[in-house]
Amino acid sequence: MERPDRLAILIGGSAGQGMDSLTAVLEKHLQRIGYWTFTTRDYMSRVRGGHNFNQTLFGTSPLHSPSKGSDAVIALDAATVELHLGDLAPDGLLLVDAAVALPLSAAGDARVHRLPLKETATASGSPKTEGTVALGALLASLGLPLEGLAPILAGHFPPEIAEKNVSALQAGAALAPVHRDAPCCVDPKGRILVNGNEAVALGALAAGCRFYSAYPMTPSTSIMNALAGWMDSGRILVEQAEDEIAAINMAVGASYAGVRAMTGTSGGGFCLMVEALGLAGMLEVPLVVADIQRPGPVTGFPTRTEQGDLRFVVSASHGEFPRLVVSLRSPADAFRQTVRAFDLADRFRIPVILLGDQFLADTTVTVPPFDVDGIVVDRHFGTPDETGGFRTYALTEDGISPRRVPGTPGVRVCVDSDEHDEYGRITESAEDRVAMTRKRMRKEEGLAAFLEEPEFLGDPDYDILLLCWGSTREPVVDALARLARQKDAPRGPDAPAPRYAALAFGDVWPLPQKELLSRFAQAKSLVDVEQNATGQFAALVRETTGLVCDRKLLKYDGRPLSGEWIAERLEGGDE
Amino acid sequence: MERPDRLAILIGGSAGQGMDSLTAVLEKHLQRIGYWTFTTRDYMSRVRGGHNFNQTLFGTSPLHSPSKGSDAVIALDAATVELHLGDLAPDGLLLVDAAVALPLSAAGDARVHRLPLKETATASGSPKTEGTVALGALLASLGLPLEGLAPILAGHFPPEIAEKNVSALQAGAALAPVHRDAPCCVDPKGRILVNGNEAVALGALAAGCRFYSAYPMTPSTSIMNALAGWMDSGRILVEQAEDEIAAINMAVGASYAGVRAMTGTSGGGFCLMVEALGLAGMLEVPLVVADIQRPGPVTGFPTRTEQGDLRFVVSASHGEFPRLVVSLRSPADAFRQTVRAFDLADRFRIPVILLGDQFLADTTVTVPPFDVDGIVVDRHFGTPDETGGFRTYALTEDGISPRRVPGTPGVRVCVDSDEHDEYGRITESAEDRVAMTRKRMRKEEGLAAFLEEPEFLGDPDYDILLLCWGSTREPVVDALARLARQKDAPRGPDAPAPRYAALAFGDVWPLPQKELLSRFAQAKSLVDVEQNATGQFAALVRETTGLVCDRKLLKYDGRPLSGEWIAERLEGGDE
Amino acid sequence: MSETVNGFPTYETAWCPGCGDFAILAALKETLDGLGLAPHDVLVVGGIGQAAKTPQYIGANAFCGLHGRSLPPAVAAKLVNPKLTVIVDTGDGDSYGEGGNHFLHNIRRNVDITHFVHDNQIYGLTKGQASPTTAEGQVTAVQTHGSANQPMNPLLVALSLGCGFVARAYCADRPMLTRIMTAAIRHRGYALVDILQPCVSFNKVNTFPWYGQRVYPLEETHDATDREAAYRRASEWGDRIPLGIFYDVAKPTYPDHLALLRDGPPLVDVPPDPDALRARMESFL
Amino acid sequence: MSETVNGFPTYETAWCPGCGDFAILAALKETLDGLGLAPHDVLVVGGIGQAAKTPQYIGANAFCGLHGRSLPPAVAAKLVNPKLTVIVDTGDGDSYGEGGNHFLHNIRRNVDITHFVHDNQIYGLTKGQASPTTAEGQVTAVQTHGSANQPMNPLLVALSLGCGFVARAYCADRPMLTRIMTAAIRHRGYALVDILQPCVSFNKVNTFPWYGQRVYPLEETHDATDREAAYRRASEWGDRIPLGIFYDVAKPTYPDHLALLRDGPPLVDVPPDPDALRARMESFL
Ligand SMILES: Cc1ncc(C[n+]2csc(CCOP(=O)(O)OP(=O)(O)O)c2C)c(N)n1
Ligand SMILES: Cc1ncc(C[n+]2csc(CCOP(=O)(O)OP(=O)(O)O)c2C)c(N)n1
Ligand code: SF4
Ligand code: SF4
Ligand SMILES: [Mg+2]
Ligand SMILES: [Mg+2]
Repeated sequence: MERPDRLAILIGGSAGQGMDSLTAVLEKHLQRIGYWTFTTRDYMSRVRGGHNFNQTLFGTSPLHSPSKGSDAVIALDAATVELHLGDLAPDGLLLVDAAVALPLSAAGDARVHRLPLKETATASGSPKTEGTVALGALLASLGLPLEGLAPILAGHFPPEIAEKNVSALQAGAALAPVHRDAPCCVDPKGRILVNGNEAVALGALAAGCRFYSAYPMTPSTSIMNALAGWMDSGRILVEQAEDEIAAINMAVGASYAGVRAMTGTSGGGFCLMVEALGLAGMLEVPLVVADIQRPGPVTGFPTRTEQGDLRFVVSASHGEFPRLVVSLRSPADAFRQTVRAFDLADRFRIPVILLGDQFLADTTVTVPPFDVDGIVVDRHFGTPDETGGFRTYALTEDGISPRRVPGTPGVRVCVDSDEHDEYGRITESAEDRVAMTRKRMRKEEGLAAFLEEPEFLGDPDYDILLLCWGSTREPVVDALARLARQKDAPRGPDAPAPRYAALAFGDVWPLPQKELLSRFAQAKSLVDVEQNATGQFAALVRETTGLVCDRKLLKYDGRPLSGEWIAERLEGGDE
Repeated sequence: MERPDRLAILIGGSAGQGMDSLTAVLEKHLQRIGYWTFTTRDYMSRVRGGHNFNQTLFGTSPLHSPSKGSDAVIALDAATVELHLGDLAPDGLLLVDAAVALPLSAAGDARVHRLPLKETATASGSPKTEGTVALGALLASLGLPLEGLAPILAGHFPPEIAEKNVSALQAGAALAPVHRDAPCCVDPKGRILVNGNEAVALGALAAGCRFYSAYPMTPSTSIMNALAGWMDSGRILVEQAEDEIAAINMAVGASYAGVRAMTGTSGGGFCLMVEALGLAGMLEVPLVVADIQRPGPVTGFPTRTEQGDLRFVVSASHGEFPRLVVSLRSPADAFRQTVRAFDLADRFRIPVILLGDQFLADTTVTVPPFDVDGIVVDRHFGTPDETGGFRTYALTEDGISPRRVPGTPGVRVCVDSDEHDEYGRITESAEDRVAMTRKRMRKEEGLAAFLEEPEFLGDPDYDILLLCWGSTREPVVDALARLARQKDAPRGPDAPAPRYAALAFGDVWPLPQKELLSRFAQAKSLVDVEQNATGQFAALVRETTGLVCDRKLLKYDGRPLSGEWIAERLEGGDE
Repeated sequence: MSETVNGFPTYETAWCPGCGDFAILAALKETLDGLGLAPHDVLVVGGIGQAAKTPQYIGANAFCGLHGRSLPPAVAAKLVNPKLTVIVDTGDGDSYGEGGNHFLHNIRRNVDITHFVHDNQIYGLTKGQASPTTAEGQVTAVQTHGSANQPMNPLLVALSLGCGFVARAYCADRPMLTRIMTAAIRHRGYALVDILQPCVSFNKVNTFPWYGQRVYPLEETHDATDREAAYRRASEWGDRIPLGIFYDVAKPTYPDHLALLRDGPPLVDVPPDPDALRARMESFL
Repeated sequence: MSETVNGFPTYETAWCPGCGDFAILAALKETLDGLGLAPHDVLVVGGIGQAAKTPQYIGANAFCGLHGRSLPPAVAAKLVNPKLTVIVDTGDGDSYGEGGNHFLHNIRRNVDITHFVHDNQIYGLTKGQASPTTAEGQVTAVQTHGSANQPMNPLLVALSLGCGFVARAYCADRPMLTRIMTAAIRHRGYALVDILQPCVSFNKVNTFPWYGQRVYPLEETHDATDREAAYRRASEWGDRIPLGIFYDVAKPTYPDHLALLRDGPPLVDVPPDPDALRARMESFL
């Protein structure tokens, strides 16, 4: 039998059973021995109990999307058997402790292997290593090496416990109930294992961000956690604010005072930041804000995924000012876009919003290391004219006034949220108002030259063009690959296989239109794919280009999109 | 000489000089003796000093829009002479105290009358009655009666001061420098004098609103002031909250607890309310929120006017839920729409946003009294089904779940901002999520039947169709009248006079499309008229209907639109 | 899962085994039962957090709004529907962090509601960041160098604002907790009970043994009408942590200032009044 | 209108003639001159309100942000650019009303900034509604039945949160005001000066004569290191209102807790460090 390209391992149980460590160990090992991996996390908004699961895909080429089915399951409780046996591959295996009472559905299923996990764990020194025993059994069943796991375990646990886990692993391997082939290994060198929020944090560091203020909010908190761990080594002050209002106003203050500054939150916190987003717009203080979306309205599903904030963030705050909204498509994209966000915020003295989501935030993937050598940190301070540092809002042709750092001798940096004149002084003059509004809005013209067109994906001979944005790009890549394979499958003569392509947008506001308008010409049909209930991106497309999507594939149950789901609906019609 | 249809009186000075009382007395008098009046207020964001002015138009038919020029000016300081003499009619008159040093431009101008105002005032008992002396002189110059003024003055001042003002008035009349004709009087009976915010307050009262919580913010504060004055007589609790977040969360709590509740603010405060707007959407608690717009971003022009919040409020808050956004077109409309807002909020269990602006808020006009007899207050509590009061979110066909009041025996009203099941209990199920999202969004279908199409104004044989919304309706009415008159003016044979009509939108979100699409068919050209810099309404029109405005008339200097301004630009091309 | 309204039933909670929240929930139910309140007469309000899920686990009316915003809707509900016994039951982050401004100003407002704070000195639901009461120097995933802020003593803040009822309880002392809860609900006006509650998952400093070694009841002789004494005793925090009712003095409440609320029927019962409206309209003639 | 940076010049203000704000502005300029600070070394931060316009009238760096949000940007600016002398100068509504939560938590943070509050016990710019310090029962256009809330005593709140410098001044006593301002700026850490300031347009209760009859300086013997004494004396409010520095004790400030700020160069001077970045990236290998 040929070796598979990829396999999917699901680890399920209730919160507090150590699944996250187990998954982290597994994926790190798979990455290090040379696989591409892709791990999604499905967890509830609670600390203990409930049902959580992680799915790790690994294979010989880059992976983009979760899979509905799994090839192997480690079930740490009966609920996992009940919920995930149905999606286990016909030749799959499920490992569960012999003491767990199986649901009826599992009776007589040859794929279910009841092993003395807890007993073996206890014998290895601690009943808490049950999962590690199962991991040993699984890796052995797949013919994967155990070497290299000891240092990984040592990185996750205190020495004594790590040791017990190493024993548990060995003991587990001895229990391996079957043998299955794993994908071939590829060159193990040089790839990193990272999730979307870590990529944002790395991007902030790369851009020389020196101040990050935030208030904890799932699923954005891991950006703050990552940066907090790098305070000294990265020279970045991470401050937990008393609320999101303080968080963003602090970031504005720090930026005004001369450093690159950022804040991050999720939709509910973003709501509280809206006024100060306008403040950055009016004061023309550069600012980067990450909104890591989760399903709303309000509290919604705190630990799940959605792309429901798009329309809100593109027009958030009263009045009018230029802003850039960039959606993040993958960890690599998240890194690059974060660096770019700081550059453009400085260059145009505008707020830049990064739109991520829980799917991107929590999904860890292996990727080539981010390119850090090409990064140039230019603060774009410009050259103040002969009036020295007083004309904070000098009326320039491109609308960008040279910025100065307070504390500089001979300089006064006066900023005011009231309408102001070139010196930052309060004005009530109609002429000043018109001049300042035009100056601010003029920056959009310059910004247009820096917009990035969407990424074109798929078959250049497409008939059907998908539109997607942000993290939906990854499942769409997977869907296109599936559809391309299905294209060659036999069909009736009346149904020539349609060919698919996609535009994956990173910049969503202002919306870059060139590529869209030119690619549209060839499309027989335009299909919107997004994770919300109303098709928010399709509305922006219509507003700015007049193009109407013929069909919308919308998912809003809080669970991530997959290539399978998209492909099925495209081929099979609506639900 | 024929009597004029209308005259414009401007009273100018610095803050604290009593112009507002003077204007209030003047317009009340004009209203009571039978004129239609229209008074705009131009004031700075300060308590004393600066330059403020009020313009009162009065005439024999309803008035809709300020006028650039004035027929009479009372100048309480030199700045008023300097700034407003240029726009005085050729046969106009300007009254100023003899002691004021006139600017050069006024030298030898026969329209300028230097009177011993202060001297006469002092002789009448108080130098502070200077403005009243001028008023007496002006009224006498226009041949208008002084009878009826005494009770009006008595309503504005304590008895002793009122008396001095009455003397001042008489003494002023004796100074009348000229004689001009005023418009003919019409039937004085039965009209009220009201501004937009008072109309909103009256509407809230008419709807049986029992709770209004707000934080002071210009230009919304006068709603709170009006309601606070009616606490006992109107049985409405008016509470000044510690901030806007508290204000809206209090209103949500009061509504949940069973009464009609409302909050009001301007853009900056609205920013802080965004999260709880989503709360009302998610909890399905009826709520009315007034956003009385002023120029942004952020503090902007605190006392001036703009329509810059439209795009923001239609998509404010993360995630998706139905809402209704109604813009207010005139005081009469504001009254009716406020009553309607409470009804629809209750009927659909949704938040309704009323969009006003400073122009509407502060402009007082005479109008027929609002019709209060037809108002039916129906709380739409519905009939809970056999599960009693437990299924707060029963999944019904129209998405509307019967609502109950907490405190009712046998009832439990459980609401939660997390995604919830029919009982209001937290859920993490994908099925519940989809069902609840669809239930909420389904309410939009029912709401569609209650949307009001825009008002059609102007020539049914139009070639050019204007689109406007909110308070811009009034200047557009005026512009259409002007354009209709100009149509008959002689032109070259190559330039047949275009005919104009307009659609004035009240409901702006969801956008009613029927009338727009049918009226569009006849239009040779579509012109957007709004008070912002980017044409926000035009963008919504394109998003929802695909229609593109051929031209946009945008004003964003903080000053109100006028019929003159619109007509000039339509006839004369762009600035 | 039960849907009866008798006996304030609970359906499955989302809390960690061993968490102090369970004891507070149990005490609250005992208190409500003890006061003879029917479930429909009670409204329990929470924000968002682990503690803030409590209203979900009581058979009464429940309002779980926004993180930090439990007080405003609670107070408004009480003002318009005064027959309800309104209890805010939520976390320390919710009450003193995100909700700090409402805490300040609702003490000043003095509406007759009761505020129970599950003070675990940590943000539980978001996995263990410092809350306003977290000890200086305590290390967390965000405060990697130890919390740099001085912890807030909520009792002192409440006293400094003239709060009429200020108490501290400990979840593991159920009888005292129930007694204090009962007194707090009975107090006419805003009443604060800060309840020490170990978070077994994220707060490894303020554990059951940590509290157990420190807490002790205020002496019977403590004069709960002496504000200075209250302030002095509430300042004690360290090796010895006093529990009990530090201050309990009746003061005029918000509705006492307004004839509308003081003398009229509850606003929720007031029907529309077209005559009053007509009178208002006429004032514009 | 002058654009020189010498002598902290003023251009025309938007205040009412006779307003107490003028004296505070003058005292602030005198203080800054007296401290020998160059205008570019000073950052004056305000929110929105009448008092909050003060930064506009000083020749130094000025940041007028949002209503209620003066403290967060001020504190952040100081943390990243510590050479700046950072002064928050704004109103009572701004500081204690809309901004109440930042007031609470920035006392806890204890960053080395100075907070001058123009306490006119009213919302001036919005034409006279009750502020958090408005007297109970005072009638305004909104509080038509008299303010129903107990006024906040900001000094007590600050003391209850462990504030290191707490003072009250009166704008009409210029020498004392200047002396207190100077001490407050010199204090290392967050310092609060609540400045009594008559609003001649909207507060007809707390007028110049009203204050004049009541204020008196704290005795020389007052021990500003005794927190209990500070609390007791700061509670006095009525016929007699003491002025002066109630409490002044140095404590560790926020940067003292973090090596990054304590030992390193100011963050505003730190250049990008590609090697550190590479090291972080490698930790993901
Ligand atoms: C506006 C907003 N910001 C942040 C959050 C995320 N959040 C949820 S609960 C919580 C803290 C909870 O701490 P606490 O109130 O002490 O409750 P505990 O979980 O400790 O019982 C936070 C920060 C949110 N839901 N909404
Ligand atoms: C978010 C927001 N809410 C409300 C306002 C309106 N507002 C401006 S100043 C002010 C109150 C000012 O009072 P205070 O801070 O005491 O200053 P004062 O004018 O008395 O000096 C208010 C409510 C605003 N600008 N922004
Ligand atoms: S996280 Fe802490 S507070 Fe929350 S339930 Fe678990 S132990 Fe209790
Ligand atoms: S309104 Fe009051 S505080 Fe403001 S400038 Fe006038 S007197 Fe001063
Ligand atoms: Mg907590
Ligand atoms: Mg004030």
